[in-house]
Amino acid sequence: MKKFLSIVLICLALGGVVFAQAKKGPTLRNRDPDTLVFVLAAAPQPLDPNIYTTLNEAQIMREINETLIGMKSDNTFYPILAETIPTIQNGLVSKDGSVYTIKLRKGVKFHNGNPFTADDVVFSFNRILHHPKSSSKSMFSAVLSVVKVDDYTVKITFGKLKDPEYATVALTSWEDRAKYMTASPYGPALNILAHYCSGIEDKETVEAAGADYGTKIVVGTGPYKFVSWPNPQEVQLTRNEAWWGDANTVAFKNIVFRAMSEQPQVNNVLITGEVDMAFNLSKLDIGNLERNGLVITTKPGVTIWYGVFNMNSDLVGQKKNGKLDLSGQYTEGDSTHLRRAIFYSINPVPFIKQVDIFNGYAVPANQMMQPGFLGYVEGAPAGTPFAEFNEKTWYYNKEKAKAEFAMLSPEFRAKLGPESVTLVVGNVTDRVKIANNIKDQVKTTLGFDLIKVVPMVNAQIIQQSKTGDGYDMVVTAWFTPTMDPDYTCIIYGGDSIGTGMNGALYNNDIVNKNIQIGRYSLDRKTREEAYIKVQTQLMTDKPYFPMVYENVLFASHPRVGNLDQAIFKTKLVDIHLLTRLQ
Amino acid sequence: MPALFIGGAGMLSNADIAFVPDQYFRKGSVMFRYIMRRILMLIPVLLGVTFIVFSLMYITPSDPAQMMLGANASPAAYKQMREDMGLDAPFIVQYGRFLFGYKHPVFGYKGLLFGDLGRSYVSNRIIFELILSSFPNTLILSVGALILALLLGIPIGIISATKPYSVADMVFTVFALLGASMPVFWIAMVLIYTFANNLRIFPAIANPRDFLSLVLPIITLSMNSMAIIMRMTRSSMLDVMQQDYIRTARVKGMDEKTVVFKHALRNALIPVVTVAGLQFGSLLGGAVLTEKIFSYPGLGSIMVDAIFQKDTPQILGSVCFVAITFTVINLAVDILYGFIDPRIKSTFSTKKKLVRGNQ
Amino acid sequence: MSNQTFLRFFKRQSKNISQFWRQFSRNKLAVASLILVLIFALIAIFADVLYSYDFVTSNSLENALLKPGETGTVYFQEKDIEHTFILGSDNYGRDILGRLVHGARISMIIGFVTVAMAVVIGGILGAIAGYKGGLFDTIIMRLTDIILSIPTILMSIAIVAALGNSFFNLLIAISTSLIPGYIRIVRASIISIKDQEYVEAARVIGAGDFRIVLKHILPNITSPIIVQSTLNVGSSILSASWLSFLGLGILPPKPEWGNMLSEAREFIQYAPHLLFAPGIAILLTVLAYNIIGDGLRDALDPKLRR
Amino acid sequence: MDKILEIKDLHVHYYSNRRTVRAVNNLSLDMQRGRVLGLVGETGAGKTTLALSILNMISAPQGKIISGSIRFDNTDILGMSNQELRELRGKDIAMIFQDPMTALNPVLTIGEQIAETIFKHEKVSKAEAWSKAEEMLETVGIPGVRAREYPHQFSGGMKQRVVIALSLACNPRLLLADEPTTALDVTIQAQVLDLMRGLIKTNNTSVLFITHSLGLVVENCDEVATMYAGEVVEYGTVKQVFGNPLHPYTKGLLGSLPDYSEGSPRLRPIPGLMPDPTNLPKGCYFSPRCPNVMPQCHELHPENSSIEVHLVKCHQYQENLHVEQSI
Repeated sequence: MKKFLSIVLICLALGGVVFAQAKKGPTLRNRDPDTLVFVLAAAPQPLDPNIYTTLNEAQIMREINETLIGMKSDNTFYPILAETIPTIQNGLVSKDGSVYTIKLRKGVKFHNGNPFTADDVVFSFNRILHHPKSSSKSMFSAVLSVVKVDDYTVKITFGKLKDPEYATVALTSWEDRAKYMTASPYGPALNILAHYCSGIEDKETVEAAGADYGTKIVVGTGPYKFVSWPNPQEVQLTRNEAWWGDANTVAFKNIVFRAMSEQPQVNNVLITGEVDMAFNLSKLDIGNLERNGLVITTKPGVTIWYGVFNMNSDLVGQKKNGKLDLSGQYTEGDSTHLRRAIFYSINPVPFIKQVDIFNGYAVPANQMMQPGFLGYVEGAPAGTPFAEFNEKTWYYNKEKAKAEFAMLSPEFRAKLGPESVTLVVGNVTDRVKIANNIKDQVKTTLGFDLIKVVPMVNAQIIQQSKTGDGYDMVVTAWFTPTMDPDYTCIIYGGDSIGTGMNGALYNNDIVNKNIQIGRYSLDRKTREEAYIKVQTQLMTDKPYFPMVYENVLFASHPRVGNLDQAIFKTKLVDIHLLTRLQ
Repeated sequence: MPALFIGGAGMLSNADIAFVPDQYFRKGSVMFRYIMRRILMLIPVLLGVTFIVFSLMYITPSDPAQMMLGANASPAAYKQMREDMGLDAPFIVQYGRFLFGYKHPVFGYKGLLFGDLGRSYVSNRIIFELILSSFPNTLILSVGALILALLLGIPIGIISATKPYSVADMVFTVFALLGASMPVFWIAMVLIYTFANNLRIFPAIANPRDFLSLVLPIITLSMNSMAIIMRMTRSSMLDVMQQDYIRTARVKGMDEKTVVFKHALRNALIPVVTVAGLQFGSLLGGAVLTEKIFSYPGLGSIMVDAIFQKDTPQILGSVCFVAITFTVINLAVDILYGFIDPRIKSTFSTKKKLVRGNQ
Repeated sequence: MSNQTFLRFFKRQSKNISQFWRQFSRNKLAVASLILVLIFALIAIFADVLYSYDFVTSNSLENALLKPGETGTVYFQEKDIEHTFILGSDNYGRDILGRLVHGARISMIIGFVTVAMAVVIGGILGAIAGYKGGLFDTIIMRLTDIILSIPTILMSIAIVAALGNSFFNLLIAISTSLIPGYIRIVRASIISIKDQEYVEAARVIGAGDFRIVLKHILPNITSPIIVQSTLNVGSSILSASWLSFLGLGILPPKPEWGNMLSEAREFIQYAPHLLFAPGIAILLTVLAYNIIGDGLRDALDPKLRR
Repeated sequence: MDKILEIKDLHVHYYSNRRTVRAVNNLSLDMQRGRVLGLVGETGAGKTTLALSILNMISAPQGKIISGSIRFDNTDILGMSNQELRELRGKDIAMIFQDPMTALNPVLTIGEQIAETIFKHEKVSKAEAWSKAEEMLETVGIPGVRAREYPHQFSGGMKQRVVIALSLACNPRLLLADEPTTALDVTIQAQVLDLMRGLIKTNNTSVLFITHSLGLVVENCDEVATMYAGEVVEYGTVKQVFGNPLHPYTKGLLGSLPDYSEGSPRLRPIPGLMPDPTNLPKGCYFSPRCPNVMPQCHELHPENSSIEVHLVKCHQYQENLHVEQSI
């Protein structure tokens, strides 16, 4: 019995140790103070900006490879490798708005000492557009040609397909582009030139390195240079003392990027001070991070969480005699009513508050466009479909939902069994949680368990979205790295049916026409009007339900400063802008 | 390794021994032939492994072509990419390419039979290079865990066996089994929370170059093996302590320490060696979760990522590598076994008795 | 005839049972574990009586993250109910105790079904390999080697990733890795027994294969299979939990201990009670099965019998 | 003659699951120095338990010596400390087990196993112990060079020779031979026994020779004791017991031996089985099987009756000590 008691005591003591709270802030124990440790959400792909595009390597590459034009955190452009921002006013953009003449900064050298010239620019754009592995082809598809004028001048011409039919042709060379495209002004031209994928690479090095470029050999002109990549989860950079900018303003001598996929673990290592900065935290316990002395930075982001109603679905779609019917004026059938019933049953505000989903770091979305972008409709102006929107309850309206549900024909109603509407969602915890919340809200509002949540691998969702088979609804998110509305329009443009991005198979001529206007015009006013028309039409047809705009959220070690300038809405950080406070 | 091997280990090991040929060690050449036979036997096994893994990967709904293209790729570009990657070919053609090679300027490789699977779809690194660079890290973790498991498991097993059903036995059994009864990630979380967050003794990120940071992952990983080794030691020890030669030793007037450590332990450890070998194999494959939690750069996390990303060449290469390692370790254990146990010849010539004896 | 053979088989077994029980009950820990498992089994069987399934799977966000013992108002089936959350509530305001109770059912199903599948498939394959020998044996044993050379975790991940995330696929994934163990046990026993004189004798007097298997081989393999199965029930429950950790297990809102634990891991600092309830449930169950398995092994192993 | 071993009123019980196995009951037995005492009885009569009790090796918690005394050369074995016992075992009292196949540790060389005993009990260096071990092997007819071999490299008879060498390595005063030849085939048996006899003679070792073979007793022993259900029911010289068996059980044992003399009746086995040691009958333990059973046999447990040095535990002789003379 004594033995037994002693065991119990040992257990209690162990338990005590587990919950012993030692309130210490993050330290720098065993760590080089000159090194900034930055957490990435997953192992980065090769550091080859022309080819790889995910956020993880983008964060690293933007410190190594510079773009011609940059965008500040307030969305204004500034020249990096270009000497000036080309505009029609300064004559560097042709009158028709299609040709951009870029004067390159002189005296810039790559990390290995090679000079930066127009050849490198032409080479880089060629890789973006024509390398078989390139993943940013579509983002840069409006580039018609990039031509070297002299060593320090290039001409970039934008354009569009001569005929939309040519969309089925894969353009694999400049010749193809010249053959199938015609010059045209391009609205987001500066945005894509400022996008990290157009980071300029050294032609000579890339050609010599072959397939090893990006993993073993990485060269750029930026403030940091590549040191080593000892394992897939860790990349080390060091300050480029020969940077054309002022290397003395770069506060941290070294950067270590570490991939960590376990979010609770990210919080742990932030608290212990093993890392300096992270965005893929567990949002749940931000309070605990703050109590432990970490600095939380949050700002509105460019991620929109939204739901999709499949227009091709018999239950919630918009079909007439078996064909899509979205010509602007459509007959309201049973599926229209059910779609609206579901729409009005949803209320994203609770999941914004919910600690394990957004935990308050998001705002309700009133439309399918991110705030601050051209064409974004502020608030809930009367006389528009946005008038129903309310910051507190979103578009949620129990009476309306029930009324729409009551309008269903008895035959249609009889067809609806429990869990008959399939809601497909990416196989990621957060998304499944949101989908389950929606299921629950519809059940509570309509008093009928209508929705079945089916988690799927993302690729499978994209595959099904190409044809619109096998699902009625999708919950997903969109992220606009170019900071231009045109890129958000991909998700509802008729021309992206078949790419899997337009999961609703929404194909409304008014919308399509205005997207085209916005895309191929340089005039702000024209573009803005076009995009407002797009949004108004979208919220009338309701093929989508915008849920929330997710904030960008960073936690950082108290020694890291100038966070507001350095952190972007795109979740990227200009690490060379950070300062050291301790 | 997760708990899947618990308990089975003892039985598996003996069944394993049973197919060792009778003439083991009788002549040097027999031994050599035996090793050659085991290596030859590896070939159908490896082919089977690749076939099963390839089939599983083939039906996995992920799409590397889509992933490579990024968002909003035009259908034309997508079709082009699938063609380039060879993903549009029928199943058997694709499998054949993995074995015998695929010709393409960007995605081509010589084939598994020629030791080249090209580059990973995701990381664009040469597959075997990545495996070879990350394998030592996993090895460090596994060897550390095995050593810890042996250091703790064997003494606890001995103590439990010398006093079976006593309070000490029960306490030790429960403590050892606790480790094997908790989900690995839970152990890891509690360890991190306690020792990294609150006590600040060990870091929460593991790094192969820093011994201190390896402590928590090694403890986490070794829990399960420790329980298995402890139980194997205990039951083997219990068995041995019943043997006549132990009584002989006592009758000779040997003190209890000599009886336990000289006479009993040496016999009891023979099956433990086999189990330790099997455990080592499973630790190598089983470091996956530990690596993931401690964001440790090992082969395990590469393999899991490869499965999720449908990085078929990477996963095929890695699994083959692990299978070969696993076989080599088992072979080494079998050979080692012969050196430890002088009876090996007679044991194998009466293999039926051995198998029956263990049921 | 077969009926009679069965009867005789069980008669003989029942004689052994009292002897076995005497041996087993010496291990107090194992007896305690057995009682615990039986209690959990009862809870699993009567889960619906204790808590309604709809209740434990419906969200009620206003009651989210209540501490153990707190009371809240739940809107359930069109009316408000006063409810005391004995073990608190999770991030969706669902009763943790209720979810544990229903989780017990799912965990038990996972444990037993995976093992049953593995025993049947492994047993049949092992019997064919051992009894028929020759080509059958070679093929089946190579298959076993193949499965054993793929790390268990990866095999399970790959199966779930390939077949999709469903309850049945989870069962397949877990039980695949258990099968080789049974093939080997059964095969080894059969090989060791089939040439024994008494089996030869039985064959000489014209006993059929079925009868031989039932009368001579089955009794010899039941003990190791029972031991192995008991241990595997625990390990299956664990496997399900780490598959949940990787996002491949049973998905919420279905209450399964593994996914409860996996979801709760974010709450270790914020609401530890979320983490401890399912953690301890898994721990106790798996521990109990392991101890029972060890106890069975000791009790069924004639070598250790005194 | 002086007694090397005196056992008085020994009770040994084993426990399993609330049941008590009464393995040795009220056993008294004396052994003379330099003599060979045969102990015969059926399997389960408690012979091996007795031998282990003499070494005080009944291990708790399963078994326990309840009462009685065992005096070896006038020292009380049961009162000895563990340390004293370890010095006694192997040196003063050695034991040979039934099965040579399992009595030797398979992972140690036989030389090691013998030398270890010598090193433990005699003040010699390891090298001396080793050479003495080789000598011992030579004595039992095994070349000394084979000391470096492992038990599995020897045949059964050779192993038993090794065991004998092992047990006689320290010149014990008392040797407990527990069915030393049962596991061997007949020709080997004879060789091993010859060897044992010779060694015992030269060393003047007293031997407790446990067997169930009456033939071996006649050949090898000076005295004989018959054991039944944990007690000695008859004791005397070989001549006395075999020439004139008194106890019905001994008679039965002798009767169950095949007799090849002409006109002898057929083999007569003793009917019935040994009583359950957890549930011994009241009165005489042999009463359920006894052909000459009397009413008091079921009630009273018989005491020793002595006819000179010929002891017997039977009511027949207690009633009338002279009855046997009339038989």
